[in-house]
Amino acid sequence: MSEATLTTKRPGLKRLGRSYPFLFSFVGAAVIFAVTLVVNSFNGAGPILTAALTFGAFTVVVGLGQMFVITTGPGNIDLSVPSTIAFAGAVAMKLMEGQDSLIFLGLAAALGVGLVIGAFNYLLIRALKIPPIIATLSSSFIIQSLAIAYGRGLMIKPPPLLAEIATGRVAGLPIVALVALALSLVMAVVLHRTVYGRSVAAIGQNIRAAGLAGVKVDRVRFATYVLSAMLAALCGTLLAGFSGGASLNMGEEYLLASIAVVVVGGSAVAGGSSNVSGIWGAALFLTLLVTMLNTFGVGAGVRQLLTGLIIIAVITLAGGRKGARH
Amino acid sequence: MTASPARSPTPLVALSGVTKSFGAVRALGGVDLAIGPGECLGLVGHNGAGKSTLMQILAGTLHHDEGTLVAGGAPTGAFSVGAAHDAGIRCVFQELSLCPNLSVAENTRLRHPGLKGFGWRQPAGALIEATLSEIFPGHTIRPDDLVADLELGERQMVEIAMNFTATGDRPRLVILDEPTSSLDHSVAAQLLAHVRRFVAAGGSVILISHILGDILGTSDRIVVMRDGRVVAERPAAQFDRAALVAAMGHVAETAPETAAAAVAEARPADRPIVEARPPRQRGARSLTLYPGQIVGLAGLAGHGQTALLRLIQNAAGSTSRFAKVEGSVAFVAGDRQADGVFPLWSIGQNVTIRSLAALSRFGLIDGRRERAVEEAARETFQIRTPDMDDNILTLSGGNQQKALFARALASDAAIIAMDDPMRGVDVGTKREVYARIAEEAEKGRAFLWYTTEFDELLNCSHVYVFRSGEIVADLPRGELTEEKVLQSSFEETADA
Amino acid sequence: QEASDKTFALSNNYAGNSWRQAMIKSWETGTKAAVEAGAAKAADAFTTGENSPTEQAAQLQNLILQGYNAIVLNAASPSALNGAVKEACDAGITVVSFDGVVTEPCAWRVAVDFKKMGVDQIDYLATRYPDGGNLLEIRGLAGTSVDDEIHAGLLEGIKKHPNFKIVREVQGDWTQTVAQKSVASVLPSLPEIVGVVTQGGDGYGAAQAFEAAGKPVPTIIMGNRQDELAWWKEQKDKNGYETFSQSIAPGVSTLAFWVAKEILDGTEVPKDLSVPTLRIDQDGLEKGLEMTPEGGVTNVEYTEEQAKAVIAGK
Amino acid sequence: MTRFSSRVLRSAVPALSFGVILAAIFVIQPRAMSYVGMNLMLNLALPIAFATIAQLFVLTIGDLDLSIGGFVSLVACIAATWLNDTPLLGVAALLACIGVYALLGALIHWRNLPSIVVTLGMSFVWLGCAVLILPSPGGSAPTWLTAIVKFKTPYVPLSILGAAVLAFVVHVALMRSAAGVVLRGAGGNAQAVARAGWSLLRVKVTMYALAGCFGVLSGLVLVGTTTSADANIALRYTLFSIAGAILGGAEFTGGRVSPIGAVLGALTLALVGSLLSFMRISPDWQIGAQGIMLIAVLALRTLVNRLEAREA
Ligand SMILES: Nc1ncnc2c1ncn2[C@@H]1O[C@H](COP(=O)(O)OP(=O)(O)OP(=O)(O)O)[C@@H](O)[C@H]1O
Ligand SMILES: Nc1ncnc2c1ncn2[C@@H]1O[C@H](COP(=O)(O)OP(=O)(O)OP(=O)(O)O)[C@@H](O)[C@H]1O
Ligand SMILES: [Mg+2]
Ligand SMILES: [Mg+2]
Repeated sequence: MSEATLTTKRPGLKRLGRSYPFLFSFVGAAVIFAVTLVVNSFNGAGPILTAALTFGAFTVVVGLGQMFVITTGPGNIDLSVPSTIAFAGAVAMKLMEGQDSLIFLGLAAALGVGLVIGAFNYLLIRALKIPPIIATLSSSFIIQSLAIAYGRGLMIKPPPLLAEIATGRVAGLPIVALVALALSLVMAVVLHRTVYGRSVAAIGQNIRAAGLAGVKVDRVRFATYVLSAMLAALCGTLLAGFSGGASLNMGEEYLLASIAVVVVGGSAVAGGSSNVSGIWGAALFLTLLVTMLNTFGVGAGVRQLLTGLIIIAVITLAGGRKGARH
Repeated sequence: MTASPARSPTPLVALSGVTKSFGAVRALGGVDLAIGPGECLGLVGHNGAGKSTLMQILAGTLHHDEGTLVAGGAPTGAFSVGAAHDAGIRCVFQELSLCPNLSVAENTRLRHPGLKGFGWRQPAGALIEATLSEIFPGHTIRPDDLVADLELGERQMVEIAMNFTATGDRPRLVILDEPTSSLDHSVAAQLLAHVRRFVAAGGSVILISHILGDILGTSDRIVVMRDGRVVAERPAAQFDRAALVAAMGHVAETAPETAAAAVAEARPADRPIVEARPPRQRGARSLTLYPGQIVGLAGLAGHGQTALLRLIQNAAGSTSRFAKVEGSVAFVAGDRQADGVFPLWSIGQNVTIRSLAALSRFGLIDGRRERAVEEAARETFQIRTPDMDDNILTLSGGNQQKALFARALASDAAIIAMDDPMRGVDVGTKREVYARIAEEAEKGRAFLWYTTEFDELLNCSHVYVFRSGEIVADLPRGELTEEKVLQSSFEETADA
Repeated sequence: QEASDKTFALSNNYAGNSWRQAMIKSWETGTKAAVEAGAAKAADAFTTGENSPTEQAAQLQNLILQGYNAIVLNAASPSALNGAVKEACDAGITVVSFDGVVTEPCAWRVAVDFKKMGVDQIDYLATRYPDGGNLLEIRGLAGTSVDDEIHAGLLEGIKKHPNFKIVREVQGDWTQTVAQKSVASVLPSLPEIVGVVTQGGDGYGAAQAFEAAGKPVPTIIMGNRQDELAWWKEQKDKNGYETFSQSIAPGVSTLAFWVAKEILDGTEVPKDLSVPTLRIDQDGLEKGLEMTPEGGVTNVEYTEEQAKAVIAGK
Repeated sequence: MTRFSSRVLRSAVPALSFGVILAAIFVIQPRAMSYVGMNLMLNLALPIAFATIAQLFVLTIGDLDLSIGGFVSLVACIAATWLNDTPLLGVAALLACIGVYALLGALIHWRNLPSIVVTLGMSFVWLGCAVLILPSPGGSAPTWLTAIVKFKTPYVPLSILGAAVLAFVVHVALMRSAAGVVLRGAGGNAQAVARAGWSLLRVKVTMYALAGCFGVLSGLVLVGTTTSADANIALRYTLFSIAGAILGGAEFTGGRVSPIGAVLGALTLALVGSLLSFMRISPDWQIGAQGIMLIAVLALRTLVNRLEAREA
């Protein structure tokens, strides 16, 4: 509370958490993985990890976009992620017509859809001054309607090559995980080493000061919402390839998941400070948690209860981080 | 030279051997200080000398590491906010502590737990209104104004008034940590007059300021701090400006006229780089700025100077109806909490944010060059910190301000817009910054300098006086006098 | 035509999957013909976005206010809408619920025996694996009655055939991607299993998970989605894969419409009607696949005559 | 002068949007302009209004509650089972729930945790408990509860009276009372409140406990209206409550909230649903129309703010 929390040199666990806020999500993931293995009498470590990497990868892709949005400050959140996933996935599948030769066309169209959605979101936020949470919620409704009218929920098969990529492996590692990893590396560089990344963090701490310090506030926020929507669109395409076609509800679970990986991963909820590694830690943590609870074979009620308690336990152990105090 | 203890046999508060460290930084290295009833103690020292830290200990918001603190006659082990309050100690902190979402009356209630029960609003409003009128006659603040809607100076006035109001228990010692840094001259004078009245009535005041005239004219006794220690303590009459400056550890002052003389002659190139009209301007008057020129914006606080600076900043690189700006603009904030500081970042990151594009290679920020800029900033502005990687908020107020200066000057901007930027900067640094500005102007940079201190206007080659959002006077350096500025600031029909 | 001045409203609670989309589409095509034929004055469809009982209850109240003569209802919850349904009945509106039926006594129910859907799965597996074996169960949305009933049916079936055992129960949320993820996550820890029992629509995801893990695919009970049937056909042609598929036809909305019309016409209709599920067996696979639109669900639309037959209990 | 009038205008915006939508409804569906009509349109908005107020308490101190929907569901399940069958156990369980909320406040303060993550976790916990208590939908609300909620007040429907009383009481407590000042102040500048000698821990605990209380009230009113429960009954309340509070003029930081605005915001959301259903849009576009309507309502707010800016 007092200025004392700002001192940099303090010992122990807390200091570790402060300098590496993402550490705890990895520790949590590791502990859960270990417990699962013990329950499983040390069988299937490889397959469990592979599955976690595969499903974690999709969350990472949307989580990266959500991270940039959340970093731009309190109240900034993109709730249109699920419907963007569904709509972009549908557009991609329809344009690809199941033919390998049309994969690029479909992917480009999906990304284009993401671009338009992101631009529309920011238009609402900027021109109509609608708070981002409601702006993106409203646009998610509109996109959902578009997806319904466009695809009627019909599952169109992905081109075999796309399906192969989405489900395939290289050197034992899922290709989607490698794609997500490459993307994460790029995004980490963007976040920490580019003017854009710094600008995002500056806006998140003090939008007014950012403007006065020469940050192109509008351009950066616009780019951030577009980035988030385009990553959701990419996720939608990969997911459709992975699960045999785009369905209307395939994005649903990514609303909470995309937010959860960001905040559990140690990015500041109030904006201004974030990290990419935490997203991986949190994504693995959350997918391994599902694995562990499914392995326990407990009922739905207990499963939900434990999920919640474990999330709270991890964040409590990780402890508070310095908040934005003006 | 440690002087005699306070005149009164039983001091209100007495500290001895008080130390305080923040990690590796030793903010206070054994301070002895006592203040008795009915005196005004002036406290001066360079930025980061430890003044605010000491005051926070007195107010109970920080705990000292070693030493003893005696309040109200009895030594207190753990001194808390409540204990300080019970001892009659009130503190106007350097960084204001008002709740912007509450009204003036509501903020008063927050400070005075006694204001409660049904119909508390009326007495709370009346109370703060009365104190405001007593200290600042002629103010226009109303109890149900939201603090967020007030100007910085008005907020400062509210904060000050709130600490002089009494419910149940009277304030006995009021600490004023740089209260005048964002007040107009006339308002500051009202405050200082009130301080004298308060002291005459038996109250005590600790006054911290970098405006040495205020200290010399108001205090009974002056304590000088340097690097976390008290280095001089004498009755005010035994100090003069030069002695104070010397005691603070700065080199003796050259006459201010010299610096001004250097800029007396502006060298207008053929084309101005800024032409701006305040949106509310009537008539044909407008502001022009040429490369290498230092232009001052004067007038009472909140009369449109900041708004024009922001307008010019926004007009850079885009089109605006009101301003034509050629070249990029860097802004030095005066209200550093609201407009300047990025609280989660290190000092270094705060400095380099304005220059990142220039520090990038192939789209990536070059870490080595960034570090070089940070270190250069620390050198030139003598930012007091062990490590530029420390959080910006670990800096003292004045040092934060220096970091903001460094941010603007390190950038490649052709125009520097300064929003009363010397708030809380110590005399020594001020002088160095003036020199830097003159030097940069020499090299062709143009400065727009809004200031509430008349002396600073002497550094400008041209001064525009603002009133109610309009430029009402337009004074070349040669015609600049304090009377003219004051007259234009107040007179209703200066050019009618 | 007696009912030609009557207005009908469809109240639907979820629009996010192909089954619901087909259901709304069937309603629209089925009732459009009826309106053109003068059998009804209007038949409007209303849907909410998310599966939320409170939103649907509010929707029902708005429909009451608009003065529809009959409300045909696919309910988000068998009980949480009872307050609103009662209000509709009190306002003299005929309420017919289908698929997701409501327990409020004043409403009619065109119900599917979900419990039987559970029992049938085990019965079928018992014919395939007389010696029994381990099963994996994919559950639906927790806390809903359909999930609960199918699960109860499975347990009953196992009581009948005690040599079967559900060794793992995973959450599928009736969402293919979720089911796929859940199945994939337990595969490494799964003992040998003979069958996967489902709630419909998750079969393809489960098959994908097994294939991705490089494990032999057990007998997965399918749910009439085209992708499931197509996969099954492919496997059947390749290695003679055998299973069966069952689900409610989305066109049951038209059945409920005709039932509502019969009630408005003054026919005595019992409160509880039951419709059989649409079942596709090994022999009928090709025909079933033909009936199913690309990427959609196997569907049939019902006629007035079929409705009369159901009412008569035939 | 202008400072004051602009504030009044700003706070009138939620009432204005409410009025505009209501007028549109009356034009399209005159039948709505009646006791019965208003009751049908708004009685399910009352529990949302309570949940919105619960959310508002948390928003006031700059936090966000992602668990309120799950919590209201749990309360509804408890009310339809234990409170009905064994009232003592039911009351104890509800009190315990409020206690847990208060503890959350303490935990968040003590460890300086981001509220979003903690309440995200709690949303699973509440839902898990609800599923455990009521694995399959059912139960029935205590008759006394149904009787209260369905009570036919003269002239003005209970839902409107209830909303008005709710708005008034919370407005007085949070915006006018001396204690409310401290609570809101903590959202504006926590450090200032601490420096003035108030305990931030107590502020947090109070606000979370209040959120719990109003969450319980929301669940009770809800189950009184629906007469029976379902573990998933109120999951959407999380979004609704945030949207309602924002429509009502609340902001995510700085303790800027308006209880009257929040209640109006919740009612406006309900009216948007009614208006849409009266407009008979093709089912494909019904969901999208909801989004467009929300945008329109908020655009109205921007328009008023623009006008206000021009005045000033
Ligand atoms: N939605 C937004 N998108 C982009 N930039 C914004 C947005 N909102 C605010 N800003 C930036 O932040 C700055 C401060 O915003 P704020 O709303 O505090 O301005 P204001 O209150 O009108 O200013 P003042 O206090 O000087 O009257 C604006 O000048 C603008 O540059
Ligand atoms: N929370 C903190 N963490 C680390 N260092 C701190 C902290 N607060 C103050 N310091 C350091 O303590 C020293 C004294 O700071 P203080 O604010 O007391 O100076 P000051 O005399 O008030 O200066 P100014 O005139 O600039 O206001 C400075 O070096 C500052 O960097
Ligand atoms: Mg200081
Ligand atoms: Mg402002």
